[in-house]
Amino acid sequence: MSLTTPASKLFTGELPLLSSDSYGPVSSGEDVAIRLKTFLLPEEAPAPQPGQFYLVSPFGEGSGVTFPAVVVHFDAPSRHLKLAAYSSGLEQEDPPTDALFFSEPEGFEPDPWLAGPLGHGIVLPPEPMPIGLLACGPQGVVLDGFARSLSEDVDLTACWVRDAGSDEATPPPGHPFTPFHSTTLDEALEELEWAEWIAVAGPKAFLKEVQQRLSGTDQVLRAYFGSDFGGCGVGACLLCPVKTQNGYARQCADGPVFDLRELVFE
Amino acid sequence: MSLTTPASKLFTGELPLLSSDSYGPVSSGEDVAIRLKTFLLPEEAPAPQPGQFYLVSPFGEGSGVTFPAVVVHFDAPSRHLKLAAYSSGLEQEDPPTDALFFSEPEGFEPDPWLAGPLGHGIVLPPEPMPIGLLACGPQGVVLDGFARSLSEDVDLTACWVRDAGSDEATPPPGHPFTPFHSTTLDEALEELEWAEWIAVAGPKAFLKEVQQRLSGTDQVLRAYFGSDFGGCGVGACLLCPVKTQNGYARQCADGPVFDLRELVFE
Amino acid sequence: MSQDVLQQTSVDLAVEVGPLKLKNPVMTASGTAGYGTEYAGLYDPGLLGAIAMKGLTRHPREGNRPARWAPTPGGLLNSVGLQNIGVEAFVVEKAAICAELAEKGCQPIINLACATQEDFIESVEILEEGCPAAAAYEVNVSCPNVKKGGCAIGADQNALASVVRELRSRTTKPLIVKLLPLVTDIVAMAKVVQNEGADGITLVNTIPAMGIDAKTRRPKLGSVTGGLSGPAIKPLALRLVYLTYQATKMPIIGLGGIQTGEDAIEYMLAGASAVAIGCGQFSNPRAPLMVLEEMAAYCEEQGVGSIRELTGGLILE
Amino acid sequence: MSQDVLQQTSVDLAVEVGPLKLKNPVMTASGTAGYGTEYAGLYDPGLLGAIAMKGLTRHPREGNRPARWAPTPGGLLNSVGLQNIGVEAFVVEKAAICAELAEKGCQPIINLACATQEDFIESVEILEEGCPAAAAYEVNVSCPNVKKGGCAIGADQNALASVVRELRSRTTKPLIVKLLPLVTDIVAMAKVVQNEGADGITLVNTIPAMGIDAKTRRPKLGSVTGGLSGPAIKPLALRLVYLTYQATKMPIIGLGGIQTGEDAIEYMLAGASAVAIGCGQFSNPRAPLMVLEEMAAYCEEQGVGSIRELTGGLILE
Ligand SMILES: Cc1cc2nc3c(=O)[nH]c(=O)nc-3n(C[C@H](O)[C@H](O)[C@H](O)COP(=O)(O)OP(=O)(O)OC[C@H]3O[C@@H](n4cnc5c(N)ncnc54)[C@H](O)[C@@H]3O)c2cc1C
Ligand SMILES: Cc1cc2nc3c(=O)[nH]c(=O)nc-3n(C[C@H](O)[C@H](O)[C@H](O)COP(=O)(O)OP(=O)(O)OC[C@H]3O[C@@H](n4cnc5c(N)ncnc54)[C@H](O)[C@@H]3O)c2cc1C
Ligand SMILES: Cc1cc2nc3c(=O)[nH]c(=O)nc-3n(C[C@H](O)[C@H](O)[C@H](O)COP(=O)(O)O)c2cc1C
Ligand SMILES: Cc1cc2nc3c(=O)[nH]c(=O)nc-3n(C[C@H](O)[C@H](O)[C@H](O)COP(=O)(O)O)c2cc1C
Ligand code: FES
Ligand code: FES
Repeated sequence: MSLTTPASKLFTGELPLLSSDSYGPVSSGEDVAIRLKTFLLPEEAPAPQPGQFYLVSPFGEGSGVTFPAVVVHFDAPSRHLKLAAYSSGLEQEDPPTDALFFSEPEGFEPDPWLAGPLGHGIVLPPEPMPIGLLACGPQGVVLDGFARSLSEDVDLTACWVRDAGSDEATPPPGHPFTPFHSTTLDEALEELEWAEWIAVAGPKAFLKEVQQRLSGTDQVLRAYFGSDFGGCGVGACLLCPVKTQNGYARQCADGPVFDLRELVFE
Repeated sequence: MSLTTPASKLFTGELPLLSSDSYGPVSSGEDVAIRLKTFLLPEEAPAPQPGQFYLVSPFGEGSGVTFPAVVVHFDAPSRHLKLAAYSSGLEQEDPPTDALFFSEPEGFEPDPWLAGPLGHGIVLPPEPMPIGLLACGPQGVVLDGFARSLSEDVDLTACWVRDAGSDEATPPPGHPFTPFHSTTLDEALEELEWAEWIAVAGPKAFLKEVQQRLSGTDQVLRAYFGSDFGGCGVGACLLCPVKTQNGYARQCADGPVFDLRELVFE
Repeated sequence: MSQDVLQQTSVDLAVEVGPLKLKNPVMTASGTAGYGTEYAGLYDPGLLGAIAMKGLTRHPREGNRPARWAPTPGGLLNSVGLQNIGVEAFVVEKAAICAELAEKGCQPIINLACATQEDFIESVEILEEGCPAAAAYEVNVSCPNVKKGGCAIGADQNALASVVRELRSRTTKPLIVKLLPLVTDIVAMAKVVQNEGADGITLVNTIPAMGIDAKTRRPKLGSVTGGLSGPAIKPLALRLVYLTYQATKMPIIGLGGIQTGEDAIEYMLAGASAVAIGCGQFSNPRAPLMVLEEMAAYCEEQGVGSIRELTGGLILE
Repeated sequence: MSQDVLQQTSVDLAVEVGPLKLKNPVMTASGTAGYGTEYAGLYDPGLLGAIAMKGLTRHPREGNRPARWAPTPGGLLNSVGLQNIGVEAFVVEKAAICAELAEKGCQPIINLACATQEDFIESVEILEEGCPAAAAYEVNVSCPNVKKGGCAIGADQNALASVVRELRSRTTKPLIVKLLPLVTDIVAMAKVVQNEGADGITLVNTIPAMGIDAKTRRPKLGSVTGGLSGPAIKPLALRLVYLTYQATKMPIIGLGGIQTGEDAIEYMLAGASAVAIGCGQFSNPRAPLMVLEEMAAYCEEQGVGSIRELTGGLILE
């Protein structure tokens, strides 16, 4: 570790927002939509990979409201960076400015600020192998975003699991590939038995459940763990702990993608 | 004093803003304009007099940003209430939300909230007599507002005194009556020698100066004292003291208009 | 409107601060609602559970020189310096207000902020005689805005014990002590007053603080230092209420930065039996009523039949 | 850019915290800038006057269970619980960073947050040997986020005196004590460490506090209580710096809620010789540099030739 980390390793700045798109809801029972935003990334910033994460604030630098958004696509020649995040609480009259959110109250002019890329993103295994995606609830957006970045010849099954709080789950519409399953966790795990590598995203209780059910398999399990996120975003403050078998790791610098088998749920 | 104070004595609520007008600057060397705003006052609110004050917040009830604005006109049949206040710091990039201001940054949608009328306003003497108005700096807006409410046959001279920080003072343009003088304090006091009743508004140092210079006359001197204003606006918190010969009085409930001769400047 | 909401609610809003019974848990904080009538033009203060009067001293006080306030991030800095009319004028001019409030079922609480034990004793004697309608005394040993007095007593366990003991022997009315928040061990101070027979505790007063204007290089307050109130201090106050309740189970009036029903509920969960609204009234003069309505709505939503159940209801696993 | 501004300014930015010489008055606060390199991808930390490392203990600590933070009005509530690698791993893994920072003229300050006097002594002995580049020790007796230790020493004049005395006899490096802010008499505590030969004082650490979620009725932090930082506490911290400076004239590192150059200037006027930025970095990771630039600009505007002149420059009439 040395002070000579290249200045381009991290990037932070107010970025022009080129376009914004949204679809959803992605799961019933909640007022959640997926937002896709395209920014113009300056020359000095490093080229991010799909599945990596940026810390995003819709309120500009210094607002204190940030959360990680997944890279869906980066077009190197034009330097267009497309990120995905979800919006919840859109219907609230008084959006919670002290909470992490990415909604757009009426008349709101976003002032996007990005920092990143963060530590580890979702990275496909080096060898081609059968890939599974297992998403639940709004946080599944990261897998949807990731899936949109994959070429169609990747050997992949994606399952969108019903939100615990509702009877039915809606998969993201207009998904660019099939097969895509909206199902229960039991069905999903059956569906994914053939996969050797699975990326999982969902609330803590969901991750825990998946970890337990798959404890007997030797599938590689990559989990997006992104709750209680806050603080510095660069690994300096230890406000974003995630418990692992080796003690607390940092979501921002050591994650937000971890080996699901190493996570400890208390 | 009893709990049975009629509920209509004070009024507070979010009021529809009907129209907004402004002119200025009123004094050079500062970026100050006068704002005239017309609100629709509900039936249950008491009819205010010109020269009385309302507590105004451009940010809605509960914002904590309030200041007194003078009643310029109240049209009883239509219940149109016109208030005047000044705007300073309009050019600041980052308007001071923790300060009292009434400016409108670009794109700002005011959410007007009024409470009042406050304790004592500027009230003409019961008998007709020669009236003088002596204004200095942005706070002189209260006299300008008051003057606009007077009928033209009031026997009146108004003097707008140069701001200490600049060489020249600009009187409010398009003033509805004459004579109106832009001058130095010496000249103004000479001009106002004939007046038996004088209303004065300006910064503390100015009020103090006027008090000293006129200590030998027997003119009635009514002073608008409205600095360090904050707190409850109803006389409950004692955060708005003004020193008088009888101890501290409350700007909001005992003022904001006082007998200038009774004020003590430390 | 508020009156309707409160009459229609199925929630039992009555609470007890030790022997002091309140028809609902919301009061105004001393020093922010004058002598009880100042907001009467806006709503009927008789609707509240209690009104704490402006802090009184044995003799009238002029208060501190301006500026007496400055805004801070999330808070308000003030230094009124206990400007008040003194207990003697109070019994002449304001005892009738206390009686009128009491008749409406709103408990008038007398906040006493004397500088010495003798002053405390004499003041209570005058009030016992001259203001029979007073429902309780709030013994304020924590005003940060006077050169000597209150704070000195509030920081000294012996002096504090002695004041409470003397007052206890002179009144049967509820004695509630408003403790100094800037102490390392709040529980020790609470136990001192509990042992001397105090009926309850008020937490918190404003917390000693100051503001500086970088441009003029001068203090923002005329008295240089002052006290901080408002949402900025709520996290500090909640902890003091929580620790004191856990250790003593004494009845507590919780306050500091309450602006919404949820804020108030947080204080009750931490251990408060009642709550007070201070500077929250400055941005919304009807805040006490709004908070009360929101508390009732919270109870309805959460199926809480009696609001008393919330006291100390924080879930620790 | 920042580098340019700082090279071009005519203001002499050098300051002294007692024997500790800083090329400029801005440092990062312990616990908010890791072990000195975490922000290196964003700017060169060598530009700052000093970096205070994450609080170290004799042995590694896992830290508190999540949630470790919650936003509050104007502030941030945290309870990291001193998660750190321990002094032994520090000298192996991080001593080189200290040397590299020192070479750039940025003083590496070691924050020690031990639970006992023995741990403090052993830790300093290990660091004296293993981290010669350390510029000073910041003795943290005020961490609110551990069950025992720090705070207990910080609240007890004898324990505090004893720790400072023992460390003083074991190092010639500057000893700076980060005092407990939640005390009634900060001056008394400052005098204790002054008498034992401490070179300076840091004010303030986070202030003990808590958050409650009304809906779930649970504490917001995994450890129930935590510490409050950010703009909300600036008025409290300024007063402590002011009182301590007036009474002791000790060198002070001032912090708490600094986000702008003006905030920092306020601390210097109150009596601070240097300032630190803590959670201000979370919303603006380049805040330390920005604050430094704004301080230089303030001095230029106000005709201040050397920034040192501002210390204690509050005008009281
Ligand atoms: C990294 C990160 C990114 C964020 N991004 C955004 C964003 O883009 N937009 C935004 O608005 N907010 C965002 N947030 C804020 C977010 O709303 C909450 O902080 C976060 O969802 C809480 O996570 P949790 O794991 O504690 O959720 P939990 O409290 O565990 O649960 C959240 C949801 O999962 C469901 N659930 C729980 N258990 C199960 C189960 N067993 N099976 C199925 N469903 C279950 C619940 O019904 C609930 O809907 C983000 C937060 C973080 C930490
Ligand atoms: C009641 C009230 C109403 C307010 N209304 C508004 C509003 O509508 N809009 C808004 O933006 N802000 C408003 N404010 C905020 C306002 O900008 C300041 O708080 C207030 O002007 C400071 O008053 P002061 O008497 O202390 O001024 P001072 O600091 O004494 O002086 C203010 C001005 O007067 C000049 N001056 C000083 N001495 C003299 C002298 N001897 N001769 C001539 N000129 C002199 C100074 O150059 C300066 O321009 C209001 C504040 C209050 C208290
Ligand atoms: C302007 C003002 C005056 C106050 N005067 C008194 C007082 O006389 N006696 C007292 O015990 N507390 C006094 N306080 C403290 C309040 O009663 C309350 O404890 C404190 O403000 C915290 O509550 P808040 O954050 O809701 O304002 C005063 C507070 C303010 C803001
Ligand atoms: C996340 C976090 C971790 C901290 N860790 C430490 C620590 O290890 N040692 C210490 O002395 N202070 C620690 N502090 C306190 C800060 O150094 C600083 O004193 C406090 O946060 C006030 O400054 P601020 O308002 O600028 O954040 C920590 C503060 C935060 C927010
Ligand atoms: S947010 Fe600071 S370490 Fe992760
Ligand atoms: S503002 Fe409260 S008494 Fe005037």
